[in-house]
Amino acid sequence: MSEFTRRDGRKPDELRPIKMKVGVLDKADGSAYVEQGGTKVLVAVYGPREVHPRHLGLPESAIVRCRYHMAPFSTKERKSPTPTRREIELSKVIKEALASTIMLDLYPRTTIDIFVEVLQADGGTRCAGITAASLALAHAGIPMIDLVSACAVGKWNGRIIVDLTGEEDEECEADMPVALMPSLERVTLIQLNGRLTPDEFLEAFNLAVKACKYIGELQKATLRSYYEKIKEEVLYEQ
Amino acid sequence: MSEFTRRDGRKPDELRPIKMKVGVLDKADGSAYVEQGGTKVLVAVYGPREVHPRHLGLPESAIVRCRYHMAPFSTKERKSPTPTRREIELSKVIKEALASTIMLDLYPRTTIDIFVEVLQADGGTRCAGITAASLALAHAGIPMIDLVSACAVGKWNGRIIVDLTGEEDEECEADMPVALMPSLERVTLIQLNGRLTPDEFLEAFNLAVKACKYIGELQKATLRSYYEKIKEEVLYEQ
Amino acid sequence: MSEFTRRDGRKPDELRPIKMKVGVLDKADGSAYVEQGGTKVLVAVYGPREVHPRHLGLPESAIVRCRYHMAPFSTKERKSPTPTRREIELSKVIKEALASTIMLDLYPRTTIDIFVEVLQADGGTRCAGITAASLALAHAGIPMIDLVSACAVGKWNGRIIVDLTGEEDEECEADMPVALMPSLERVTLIQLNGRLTPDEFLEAFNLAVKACKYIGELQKATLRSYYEKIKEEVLYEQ
Amino acid sequence: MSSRLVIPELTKRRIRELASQRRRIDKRGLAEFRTVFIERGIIPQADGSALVHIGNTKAIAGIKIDLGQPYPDMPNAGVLAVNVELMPLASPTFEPGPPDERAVEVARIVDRAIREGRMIDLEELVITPGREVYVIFVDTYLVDHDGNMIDACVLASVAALLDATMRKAIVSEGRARLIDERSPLPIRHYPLTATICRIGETLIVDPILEEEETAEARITIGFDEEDRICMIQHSIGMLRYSELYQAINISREAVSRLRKELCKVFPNAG
Amino acid sequence: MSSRLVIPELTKRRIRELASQRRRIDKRGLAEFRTVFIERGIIPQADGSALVHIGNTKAIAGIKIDLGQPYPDMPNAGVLAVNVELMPLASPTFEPGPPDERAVEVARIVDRAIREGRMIDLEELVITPGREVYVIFVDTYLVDHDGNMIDACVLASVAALLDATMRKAIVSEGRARLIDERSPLPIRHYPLTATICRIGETLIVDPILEEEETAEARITIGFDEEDRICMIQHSIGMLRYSELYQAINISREAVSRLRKELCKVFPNAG
Amino acid sequence: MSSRLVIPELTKRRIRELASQRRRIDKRGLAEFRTVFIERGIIPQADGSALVHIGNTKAIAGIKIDLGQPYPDMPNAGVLAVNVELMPLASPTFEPGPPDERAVEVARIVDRAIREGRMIDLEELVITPGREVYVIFVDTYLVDHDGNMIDACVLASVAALLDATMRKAIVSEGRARLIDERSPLPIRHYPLTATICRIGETLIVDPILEEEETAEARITIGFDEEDRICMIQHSIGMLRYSELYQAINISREAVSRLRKELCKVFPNAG
Repeated sequence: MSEFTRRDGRKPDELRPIKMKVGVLDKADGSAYVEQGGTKVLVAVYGPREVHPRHLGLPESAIVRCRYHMAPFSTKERKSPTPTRREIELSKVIKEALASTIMLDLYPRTTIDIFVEVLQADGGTRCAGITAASLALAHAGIPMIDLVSACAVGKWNGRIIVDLTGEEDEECEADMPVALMPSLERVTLIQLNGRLTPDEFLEAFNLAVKACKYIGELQKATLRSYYEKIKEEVLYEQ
Repeated sequence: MSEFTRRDGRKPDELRPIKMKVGVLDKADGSAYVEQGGTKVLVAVYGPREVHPRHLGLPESAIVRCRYHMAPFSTKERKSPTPTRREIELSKVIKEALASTIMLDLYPRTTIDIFVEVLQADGGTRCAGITAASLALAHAGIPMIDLVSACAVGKWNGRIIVDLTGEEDEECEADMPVALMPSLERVTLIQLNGRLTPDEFLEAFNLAVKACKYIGELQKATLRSYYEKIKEEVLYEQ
Repeated sequence: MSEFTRRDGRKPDELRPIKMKVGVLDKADGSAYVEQGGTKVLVAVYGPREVHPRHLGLPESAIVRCRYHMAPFSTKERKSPTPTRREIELSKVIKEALASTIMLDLYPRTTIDIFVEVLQADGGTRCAGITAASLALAHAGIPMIDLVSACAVGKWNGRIIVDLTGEEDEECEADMPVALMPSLERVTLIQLNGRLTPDEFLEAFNLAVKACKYIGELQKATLRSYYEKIKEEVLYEQ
Repeated sequence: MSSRLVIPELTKRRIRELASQRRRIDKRGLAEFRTVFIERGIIPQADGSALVHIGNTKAIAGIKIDLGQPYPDMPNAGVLAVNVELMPLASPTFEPGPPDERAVEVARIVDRAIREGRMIDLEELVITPGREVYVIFVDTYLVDHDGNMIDACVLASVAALLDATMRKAIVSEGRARLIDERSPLPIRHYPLTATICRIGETLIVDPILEEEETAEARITIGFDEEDRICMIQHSIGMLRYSELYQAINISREAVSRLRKELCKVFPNAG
Repeated sequence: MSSRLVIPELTKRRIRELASQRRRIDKRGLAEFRTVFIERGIIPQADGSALVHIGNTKAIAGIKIDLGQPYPDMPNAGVLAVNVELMPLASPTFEPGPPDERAVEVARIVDRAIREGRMIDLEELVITPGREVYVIFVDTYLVDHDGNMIDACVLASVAALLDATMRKAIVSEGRARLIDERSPLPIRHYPLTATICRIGETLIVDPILEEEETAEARITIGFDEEDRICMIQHSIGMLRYSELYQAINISREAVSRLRKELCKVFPNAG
Repeated sequence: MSSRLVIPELTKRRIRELASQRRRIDKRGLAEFRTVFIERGIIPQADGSALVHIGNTKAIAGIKIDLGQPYPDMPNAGVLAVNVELMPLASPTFEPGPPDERAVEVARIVDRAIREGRMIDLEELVITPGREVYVIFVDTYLVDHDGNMIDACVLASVAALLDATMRKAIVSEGRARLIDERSPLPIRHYPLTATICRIGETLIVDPILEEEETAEARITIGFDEEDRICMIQHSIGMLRYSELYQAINISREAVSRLRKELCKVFPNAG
């Protein structure tokens, strides 16, 4: 892998710098902000709260709703604020990727609303959105079986690489976003755009597992330091 | 009438070949498929079933809703799937043409939903839709005072003709879709686009009556053979 | 002020001819028609009536809803009938300008709906709409603390003027619609488009107060003669 | 969808009883229109306009004429665009928002009466074939709804078109612009409609709201000034064949009386 | 949003029990598709069309090919526009209106299978680079929904494209027009998909409606005729890593059996 | 329509009592803004951007500058397009979907403050008169709503415009294209607003959410750097004439203090 370099000088299995923060919004029940290279995503979680209209509620479990949305200024060309088919699809797959990790039967007849806002898009926005949304759910105190960590892998110039930039995404032969619960070894999202042989698929998936593990550690550290800071503040106030 | 010929060689009072089938869909409560020349229409009926939202229901009768829709590939130029004003109007007149024949007071607070999908349009789609919808209602076991049979008549090249093709429809001086209950001698739909003298109107209407009678016989034969086939299957299974 | 003349020959503080009528519609609970120069506005009021959907109702007061709408033929270029952002904003500010004058707590869980239709637009449509809507509310018998009278003022060619025409509105340096309850000396609407020094603002506001007082007198006279005519009719019938 | 008006059962019964005696609740003749009022030019800023009353039912139509492109499949014809709105002003059952199925039906009826009745010679409205034509916008607003909105909207639209003038187009460098010289539209025919309801076995013309809600069937029939049928819309319910024939005859007479009212304002219209 | 179908708890339990014994309620093998039926050319007026059944699930696809502009960022490629509608005919849970999130998801899957599977050589569809290209509209309608709508819609779309012909374009004076001479589309690959559900620890192919509603996870995997993976969509639930690997293998075999059915109608498709 | 927030009656009463003593629940002075934070350039990919906090209320604005056509009636002016969204992130009462009347009102206020306050010399943004101009998109997002969204959105929009640069346009063969050389926008004035609520007889600046819900009247007044009034929006309730005069004076002072904060980031803005 040593000779091969990517446009931004990274090695095939090298992630971009990642920044994570929770509790960034005042009014939301949970919130998080994730930066992965040039990709910047802000997530708010509201709920569990009453469903409107009521008939959408389920008698034995909460429902999860999700809106993935790109700000008009997030893309190279200005994006119209009206949701595209891509945004509608991603809202659905992000919802599904997270819903199966939440203990929904604890909150019958309620909704958990997840708002993923892409502030700047430079590849991997749905993955950064899932990573951030999982943090925001944790911050909202919603019981989950585990954190979800997500990262895209892909094939670019014949090589399997991790964490594609927007430019790599446009040029690549295949792009495969993956979301995992790393410690439970469960996939909660996998999509493939492009073509891979079964062997390439395995190589790519293993690379995604490695990346998600790393991201999962960052998520845990972020939550840990957030709660320690709060503990300090509480102690200080006392 | 002998010298006059139409583009497709038919006589003025000659219908195109007609094919009818009921029970073509598995999930619908009633369904039918009608081909009249190049016009192909698929109809499903759901109901009587609960109305949503509930306040639309009537305390003393069922309501009827209808969607007449043309598939994007049904027309010469691709048609946008968004309903046009023509489709909205035809949905309403088809609904009215059928509603007065259904015993609505048997099913208070429910809805009967009729979906008319035009798969290929070659003239007379609303009439084929009504003919098919009446079959589908019968197939769904919804009590009606009689079957409705429909056919367009018109004036083309100065002559009153029956069952216009799409091409004739574009060129004609007048186009008059008619829906009847032939044995009860009741009109349930009549529209006129174009100009007719009162005498021409009478001639055209009489031609429509004749055509609808014929179509009514086909409808009855179709239902009869459908139920006979079912009876055979039941007997066979026994 | 004597030398300065406006395009239509008016003096800076001169209003255009005003025509007012109430009870112009049969089905509405209250209605009024106001002409101010070339501006023609028709208003209907429905209510207090039940709110749909019900959850919009308030337990301790009526709600007010308003639609300000321009007819497609009301403007120089045909206007699409779809509401523009301007119409949405004006609907809101007209609603607010009137809501605070209505005794809403008398009618909990109901709505009062105000429909302002601009038939011809020649400047000052929102003000004529408020003037007419206040008349229509009175005609509907809805208790208010006072009538609202409205008129625009502005700065045109360096001078503060009253009741701008459409042409003056386009050319002016500032345009300031004002709605008042003249006898109670309360402002219920003020907006400014354009720039004014604080001194110019005071001059303009005082001019608006003067104009609104005059309009208020017209409103009262209109209502008075309407009810006298009704009284006469009643006596006549007896 | 808008809510429906509730007419007291008592009123309906009364209307039915009267109908069985060939009488009406407002004492009109069965084939009689209510008082018709037509005022032209009420929106001076529009290219044409009219306000009409049929009894308490009121409609306003405004015409705007612009330059535009022809439809690709009709390069040699001007464009006619009819829009009807059932204003929330007009009835407690009308709601703001995009036209519902009733408004769409009325718009399509007005459009067909004008278009299929050949009211305007659209071929006269071509400036450069396939490239530039006049576009006539007919915007018709029902502002007070006391029954028979179709005839009111057709009448208002026709009157506004008769009132309308269009600016002359000057073509220079292949592009047209409109100058202030004005001429009337190329009017060829004068379509009008009469709406008939069946209550029991009785047919009545120009139903008021209460009659409309009581009726079992409704049909609108249009005629031009030469008594040709130029539009039929059977909106609701069923009719015997004989009732249909009867409706044609009744509506023809009703339209010719309505035409007299139109001719008071537009003497050519008959 | 459309309402959800309610499957009796008893049926679900039965399906789960059977799955734990590696059996199915309709007695199929775990990796077996239902009976597949493919009819091409059912809409002669379209440029291509197909009706497919997978068991009781039915989809119709129609192709329309027009001239149009390329996307500004892809001046050297024709345009492919895929639209999927879950017709209200097909299920009591589908409602009229703009495509909901399920329909959008299926459309995006069909689009990706065709586009990323390189089914059509879009560069062959350019007439004048950056100016005029062929636009291929794929309109796919689910008309009867008994589970596994994704595979049915992909199969119908692919079959309709294989059935399609395009008219030749003649360029004169810089503008193209289409003449009546026809040729097939520039087809390069033949993507197909198989959808797998996990019920308990058992993976099954081509779920019927009741299985779909019982399943804990669902994934769709597409392959081209050279067994390259060309599309994955994990729609619902979670999978162990080992289950994911297993799903890849099962779906590959299922697709190659489905391909045999396609080849009966389109012999080149394998 | 979004649901309304319910503020406990107790809190409202407390706010009213304090107001009658000319005090506030968060101990601020009556004419005092909360802590203001301004960060420019937070979206490097945009042509300009800013994040602002006014207390807990947060807004992000991003600027995109493209080439486009001028409005037909303004051939000699660039185009300014302002869009404000009240993100569902920002409050439990905001819902996804097209901007509601509140969002539209704020967008129109931001637009008028910038346009009527002559912030940008739009005539400098013309490339080919009547044909090609710069189009400035201002997209402003309220992301956390703790009261006074108007001032936060105006401040964010103004800051993002001050942060923005535009690419140079090169015209060749009658068509412009943008190159990488950048220059600031032609800024002429620096409008800012202060929002005032009346609670009882007391006027307060920069209301928090609880104060806003308690207030009987609200008015927003904008000033440019020369203390000219450049925008007034009376949003709710009624004011005595004297209160209106007082509001003008209070807001002028509040704006000049807010301007000091803006000048810390953009030294020219005062």
